[in-house]
Amino acid sequence: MNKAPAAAPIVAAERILSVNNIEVIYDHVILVLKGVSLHVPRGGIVALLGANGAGKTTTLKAISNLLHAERGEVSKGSIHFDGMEIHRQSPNELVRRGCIQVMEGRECFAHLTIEENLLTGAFTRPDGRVAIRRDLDLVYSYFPRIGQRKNSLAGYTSGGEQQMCALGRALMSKPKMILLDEPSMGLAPQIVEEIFEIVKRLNQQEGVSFLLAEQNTNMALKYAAYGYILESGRVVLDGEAKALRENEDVKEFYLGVGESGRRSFRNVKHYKRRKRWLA
Amino acid sequence: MLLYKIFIDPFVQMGASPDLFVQTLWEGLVAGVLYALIALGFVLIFKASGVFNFAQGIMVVFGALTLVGIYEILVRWGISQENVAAFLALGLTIGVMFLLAFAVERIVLKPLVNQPDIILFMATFGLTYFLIGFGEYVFGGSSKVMIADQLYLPKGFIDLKILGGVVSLQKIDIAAAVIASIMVTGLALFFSKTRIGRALRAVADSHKAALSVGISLDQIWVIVWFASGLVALVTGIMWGARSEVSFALEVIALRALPVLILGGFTSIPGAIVGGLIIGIGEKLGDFYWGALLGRGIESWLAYFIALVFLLFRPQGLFGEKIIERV
Amino acid sequence: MRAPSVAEIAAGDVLLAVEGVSLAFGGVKAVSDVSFDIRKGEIRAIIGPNGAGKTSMLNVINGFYHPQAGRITFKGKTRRAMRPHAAAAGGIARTFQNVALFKSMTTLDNIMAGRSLKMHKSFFWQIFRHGPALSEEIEHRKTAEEIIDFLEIEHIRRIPVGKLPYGLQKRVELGRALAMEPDLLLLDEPMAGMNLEEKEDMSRYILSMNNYYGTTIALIEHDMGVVMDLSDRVVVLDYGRKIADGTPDEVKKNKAVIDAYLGVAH
Amino acid sequence: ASAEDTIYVPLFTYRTGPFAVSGIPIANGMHDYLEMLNQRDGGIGGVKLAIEECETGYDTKKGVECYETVKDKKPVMINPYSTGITLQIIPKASVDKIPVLSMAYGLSASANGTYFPWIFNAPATYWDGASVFVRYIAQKEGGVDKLKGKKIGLVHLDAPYGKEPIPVLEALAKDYGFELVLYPVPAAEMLNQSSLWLNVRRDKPDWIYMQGFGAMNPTAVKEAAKIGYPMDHLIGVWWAGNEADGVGAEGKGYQSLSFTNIGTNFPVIQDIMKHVVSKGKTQTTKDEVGLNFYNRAVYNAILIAEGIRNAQKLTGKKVVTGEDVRRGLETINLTEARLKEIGASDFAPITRVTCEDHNGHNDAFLVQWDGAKWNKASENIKPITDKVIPLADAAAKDYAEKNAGWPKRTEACDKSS
Amino acid sequence: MLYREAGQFKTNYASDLAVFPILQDRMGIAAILLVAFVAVPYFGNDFLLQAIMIPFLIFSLATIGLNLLTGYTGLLSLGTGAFMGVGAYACYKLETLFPGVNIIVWIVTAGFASAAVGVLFGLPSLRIKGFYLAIATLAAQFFLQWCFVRIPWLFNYNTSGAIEVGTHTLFGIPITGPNATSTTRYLIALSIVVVMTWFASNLVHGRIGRMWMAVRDMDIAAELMGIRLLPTKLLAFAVSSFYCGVAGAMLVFLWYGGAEADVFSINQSFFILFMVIVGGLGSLLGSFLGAAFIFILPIFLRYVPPHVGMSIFPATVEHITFMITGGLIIFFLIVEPHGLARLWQTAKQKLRVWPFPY
Ligand SMILES: Nc1ncnc2c1ncn2[C@@H]1O[C@H](COP(=O)(O)OP(=O)(O)OP(=O)(O)O)[C@@H](O)[C@H]1O
Ligand SMILES: Nc1ncnc2c1ncn2[C@@H]1O[C@H](COP(=O)(O)OP(=O)(O)OP(=O)(O)O)[C@@H](O)[C@H]1O
Ligand SMILES: [Mg+2]
Ligand SMILES: [Mg+2]
Repeated sequence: MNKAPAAAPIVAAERILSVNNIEVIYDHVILVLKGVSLHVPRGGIVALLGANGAGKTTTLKAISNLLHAERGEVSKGSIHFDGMEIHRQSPNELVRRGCIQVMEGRECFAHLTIEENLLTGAFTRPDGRVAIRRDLDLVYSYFPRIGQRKNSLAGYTSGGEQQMCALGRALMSKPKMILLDEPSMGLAPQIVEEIFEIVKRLNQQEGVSFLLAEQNTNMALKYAAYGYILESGRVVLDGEAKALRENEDVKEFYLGVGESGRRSFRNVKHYKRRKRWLA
Repeated sequence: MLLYKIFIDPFVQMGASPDLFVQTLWEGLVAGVLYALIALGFVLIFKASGVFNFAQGIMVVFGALTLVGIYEILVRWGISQENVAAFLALGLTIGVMFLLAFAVERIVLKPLVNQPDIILFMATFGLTYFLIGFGEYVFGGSSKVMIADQLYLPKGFIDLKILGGVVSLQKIDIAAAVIASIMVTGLALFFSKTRIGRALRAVADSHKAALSVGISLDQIWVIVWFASGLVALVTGIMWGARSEVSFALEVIALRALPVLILGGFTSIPGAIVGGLIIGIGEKLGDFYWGALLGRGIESWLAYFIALVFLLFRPQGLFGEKIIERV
Repeated sequence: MRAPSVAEIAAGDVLLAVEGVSLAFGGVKAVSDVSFDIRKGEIRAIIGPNGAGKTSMLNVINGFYHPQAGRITFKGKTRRAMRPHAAAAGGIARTFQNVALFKSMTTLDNIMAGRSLKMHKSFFWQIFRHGPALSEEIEHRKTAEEIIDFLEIEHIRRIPVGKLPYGLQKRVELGRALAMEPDLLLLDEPMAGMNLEEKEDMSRYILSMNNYYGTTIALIEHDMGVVMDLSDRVVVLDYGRKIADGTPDEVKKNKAVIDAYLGVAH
Repeated sequence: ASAEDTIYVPLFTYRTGPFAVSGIPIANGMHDYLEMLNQRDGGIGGVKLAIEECETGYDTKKGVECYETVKDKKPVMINPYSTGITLQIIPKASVDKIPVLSMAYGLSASANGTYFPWIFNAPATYWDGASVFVRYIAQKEGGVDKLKGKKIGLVHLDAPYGKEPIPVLEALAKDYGFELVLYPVPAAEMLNQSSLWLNVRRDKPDWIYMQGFGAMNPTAVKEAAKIGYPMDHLIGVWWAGNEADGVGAEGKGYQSLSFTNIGTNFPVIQDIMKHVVSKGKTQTTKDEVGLNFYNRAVYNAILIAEGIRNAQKLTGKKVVTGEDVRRGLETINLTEARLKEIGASDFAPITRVTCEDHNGHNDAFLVQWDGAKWNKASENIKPITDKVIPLADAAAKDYAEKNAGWPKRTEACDKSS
Repeated sequence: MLYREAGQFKTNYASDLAVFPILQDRMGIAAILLVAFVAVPYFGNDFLLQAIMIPFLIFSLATIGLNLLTGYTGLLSLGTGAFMGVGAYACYKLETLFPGVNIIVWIVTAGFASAAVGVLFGLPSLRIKGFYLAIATLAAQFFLQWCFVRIPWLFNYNTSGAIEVGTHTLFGIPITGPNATSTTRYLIALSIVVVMTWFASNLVHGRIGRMWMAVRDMDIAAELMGIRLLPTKLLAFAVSSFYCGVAGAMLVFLWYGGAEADVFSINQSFFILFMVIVGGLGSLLGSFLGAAFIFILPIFLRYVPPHVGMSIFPATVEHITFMITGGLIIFFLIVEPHGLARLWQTAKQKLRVWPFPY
């Protein structure tokens, strides 16, 4: 089941990112990804879905090469970005090439102000102050809330503000591709909507590609063109977003719509256990 | 009686011989500057990586020994112009310090990215051990005389006949103060005005996040270790000129601890202000109150001074705020 | 939208009431003049846009922040500010927005740590770990195991929680709070970063707690589905001010709430 | 040669660490003299010496470790070369029956052979040294009575080594009516003495005795120069007279005690040059030979050799043990004639050790730094033995009493040769 | 699958709460104790006992002490040396003031003096955190060391300024002083260390240990859960200093047989800290491994070359020893930053899945 998706009509040349059958081990003994393959077309938005602990974050970190910092390593398989094998590239080289990750859990620099945080995002940019200034204002226009708090230390801002800060920081590097790890976490509903709109806008206007790890399946499948579902370190299902939305299992377990419309959280039954694709 | 000795007598003495008082102040100032130099080396590295660099002391020794060692070799090779040899040696030593920074980054720091501070602290201890062994192996254990004259460092003193006595200022101390101020200003500007400075603070905050935004830890670390290597070299020259160049210099690294903590681990100006407070505080304390307690109190006075300040500002005078949030 | 009457507080219906609480950090007004109450046995939601002051409100309630103005009445006792230890001893437990577990301890130890307040055997017995200390340990271990069973986290009992995926960490955190057997449980975005199924599980735990143990719950959450389904009453904050208070249906229709927070009517 | 027919002489040395500056010439001097005996005479009494260095780094912990390592190899004596290590070893060696030779360092009280049959600290104790200093300044001031009312400073390392001379100076201060002012230098503050010297500048002591070591000395001398203290009124103990300390030009006029002479112009030194240094059987460089500490270490090695030689004579055995050598050391009698025989006349002090007196309380003299090297600057001066010896005996008794169960001397006395 | 838990089910909480729930571990411990109590004293020579085992045990105890504070409670201390010194000097004073009482009693009692001093210098820990807290312990370090030199009462006005240990006996056998054999001293040290390790293990596996670790991992959360920070931290200071104090007393009375203030210098503090880090923060096993690594490795390196017939100058051996020790420390940190104890666990994990790689 875990072979590369045959159905996807993506020609290799159009792929900005392709991950081929990678395995990831933490601490030399814990095998977390057991052969994951996925592809992101240039200018596409791809969603990576899956339960807690399925390995979404790990996949993204494997791509952006941040695993090394957590004592994890890619032990098998290969990763290509923009036509280059990037397995041995340092994270900063990758950012320079245009692939940046927004990490889960708001990894802001607590002792830097919001504005300084945003500026660190522009670290690899060769273009001058003016362009950076312009993008800074752009970020503030996306997220007015952090515009108001731009001179406070990031460590003192609220959870949602930090999330916006992390996202804005990535935008500041003018990437070709963004690996977004749970962007909607902890954000108020209308901001979530806004974030996805921003994703769409960047994608359409600037041609930025996205790989999106999300729990908010609803949103993710609305904006993405293609989706992968990960379970226990394996891709168990993938397909066009539309097709996934129609899939009965996805409907039942990820979208919360059964035959009888939306379920209420009040009436969740204890016996309901998820059917596992891989048992 | 005791109260008199504590609260009155010292001030009477200060008034009675103002020249001694001024001299003590001056000594405190000089000591402060010298402490600040050592602390500066720590601050640079701490600022850039959150690493408390235990090896700073040995780097001071290593820098000074390398300088004198290379100088001796050059002279032996027949470079007769002493000053030329000295400055050539200085240049080569700077090169060695760069190599050291580079090697440390590659071999020690890079594999330890994103590890807890205390682990990196331990690694610098390993480095210390290695450098001690290596340094002694290469340079031997004998002491050397700092080539201060050859580097045009001033000698002798200026006697100021003021306040009914003599205040004597060593020229080398004046030079130390000047050089230290230039270095501190330069480094402070470099790290606050360039984008490297911001990146540095980012790295100190979180290695992982810094990596994720594309800050090159390799580059940053080589830069700061090189910078602190240079600071170590200057420190070595200054302290070496005051006594001798030997492994005994290593103990002075400890002098920097209270300064560092008082100033705040991450602040370049903090190092200098902390240095001055500690320097002046402990010289005055030891000079006017030391006899009461049976002398030798300088060894702990500095820590108590720093402790008192810290009780009011737990992050040091200029340290970064300790953020507590849930 | 009315403040609790003195009679209600006295009657003990109201477990906790905050009155006119204001909290500012330098120029930032995190909370300004907010009053609301939490009745015994209810699920009370606190919602609002990012940075509205919800977390700060919880911090005030359990004494981590001390408000500049206002007072807090908990279990009939009125104070200017709570103290963390007193709040915990009085029966307030909480979970945190950015998971604040004891990362290097195992799930079991985290939950056992939640019972620290309830364990009293002295240092002397502790060093022998026999007799009273051991029987106390065993007794509390039973409770901890019950919580573990309840939250269905048996399989991660002995794993250091720092290594767990985010969703499970949140669950362990809930377990740790439960271990304190609180009268009032403060939950700060317990379902952030969870998928639907996990949210459903979480909802189930919260409801059972509320139903079977009668635990009063204050809940911050951005998922409106969850909030509207679970809560009895909702208080809405915006820029530190209370802009609405009432049943989910009332709040949902409130114009100010729609403008400030919901965007579109749900 | 098999182990059977060698005599094992371990040398505790410190060629590493912060005090290596002093340790290196000492290690070389001891090694070279013994090696010279091996080369020239085939050892002592026809038995080769197995010389082995154990590196202590001047660290007590490593010193104790060295002791345990060499103990099993039947050493004929131990030269700890650190007061800290000596203090550790004194009780152990007395039980293990291994003599300890702490030449002019260590515990001053251990000069008493009745209480410390296994410990030797010839030719003079720190107490002797301090009293020589007092006698010298009395001469300079024009008589003992002139000391009355004078102020005398003691700049010392704040460690047992540095504190050794305090009791005797205190006693003398009481007797002669001078005031003693102490200036302790904590080990961590060796390089940082400016406030101490400001105190000196205020107190204006007439003379200063310095019980310093290593990097403490050059720093002190430079600071003294800075405050304009008359350099010839600053006098160091014999371990404060190392050329390599780098006292430099500022230190011109500074004086230090000594009991061995400087230079290469002695038959023993010439022999060492010929048989050892020029053959490259050493780590010593040529210009190191003849320096103050080197020569002193050669003297130390002479005592070792004499001890062994006497033991051979007393027992008639060739391969002697530690117990024999203890007897040998107790009968050391380096007379003028004997010194001449071994090529050390005018090089080393006349030394006599007896059963009761393991030290000799010998004379010392002053050497003065001329900015580049040391020169002899006084005649031999006697320690004030009538004060020092009773003090030492009392201290020895005190030591034995405080250490409940301290073994009584059971070893018989030999007649001094 | 050499090392396995499978099949070892626990049917009651008491056995599940045991420190070593797994049979293989229990057998291992029994074997180690057997070797330590029987084989080592029987086969070991003086060098092994005196220069390696006794100091190793003493440093292990001090390392456990510091580990309780730094590893379990997360409070960095650079004053271990001084706290050991307090124990040593307290024991010395007690022994000379009340010579009638058995010395072992005083060795243990000396810990209380150290604990009191520890609490005193632990007070600033409420306000000062992290590396900054080091200042309080550094103040302790330098101040106490100064006291050991400057207060003659502490060393009974000995002219040498050092303290010396006389002979004390237990059942007529000398256990301190030069007449005590290294075997007796070793056995006494071993017994004290075993008992105190057992106590420490009980503490860290129970309520108190959990409170310490909670404070270490997330002090705010701990406080909001009702754990009082100051008493918890002070208790850690007290217990930690107690252990260090006993270790200090043992160091003087069972190993050195005398000491000067310099023994308790800042270097000693760093030394112990490094044992804690290399062994593994928050691990009792790690305390032993760390002590062994930092203390025994250099000795081992120093004595290996001569024994394999290499003749190098001792000074050169020393230099190389330094370089190799430094290199190995860095190497092990890179292999496993969480210390030798974690390395051991990973190894066990590998054994568990053996012969598969994971
Ligand atoms: N540093 C680590 N060391 C050991 N195991 C780890 C580490 N990080 C993650 N894991 C394990 O890897 C698995 C996958 O984790 P990952 O964080 O990738 O999941 P996820 O899909 O992102 O989950 P979530 O939705 O909760 O964020 C989990 O079982 C986790 O326990
Ligand atoms: N300790 C503090 N120092 C300074 N400002 C603070 C502090 N705590 C909170 N704030 C500020 O107060 C405001 C309210 O923060 P709070 O965390 O309560 O928001 P929130 O409602 O929980 O938001 P979110 O939904 O994003 O978590 C924010 O603007 C935040 O930056
Ligand atoms: Mg994730
Ligand atoms: Mg919040």
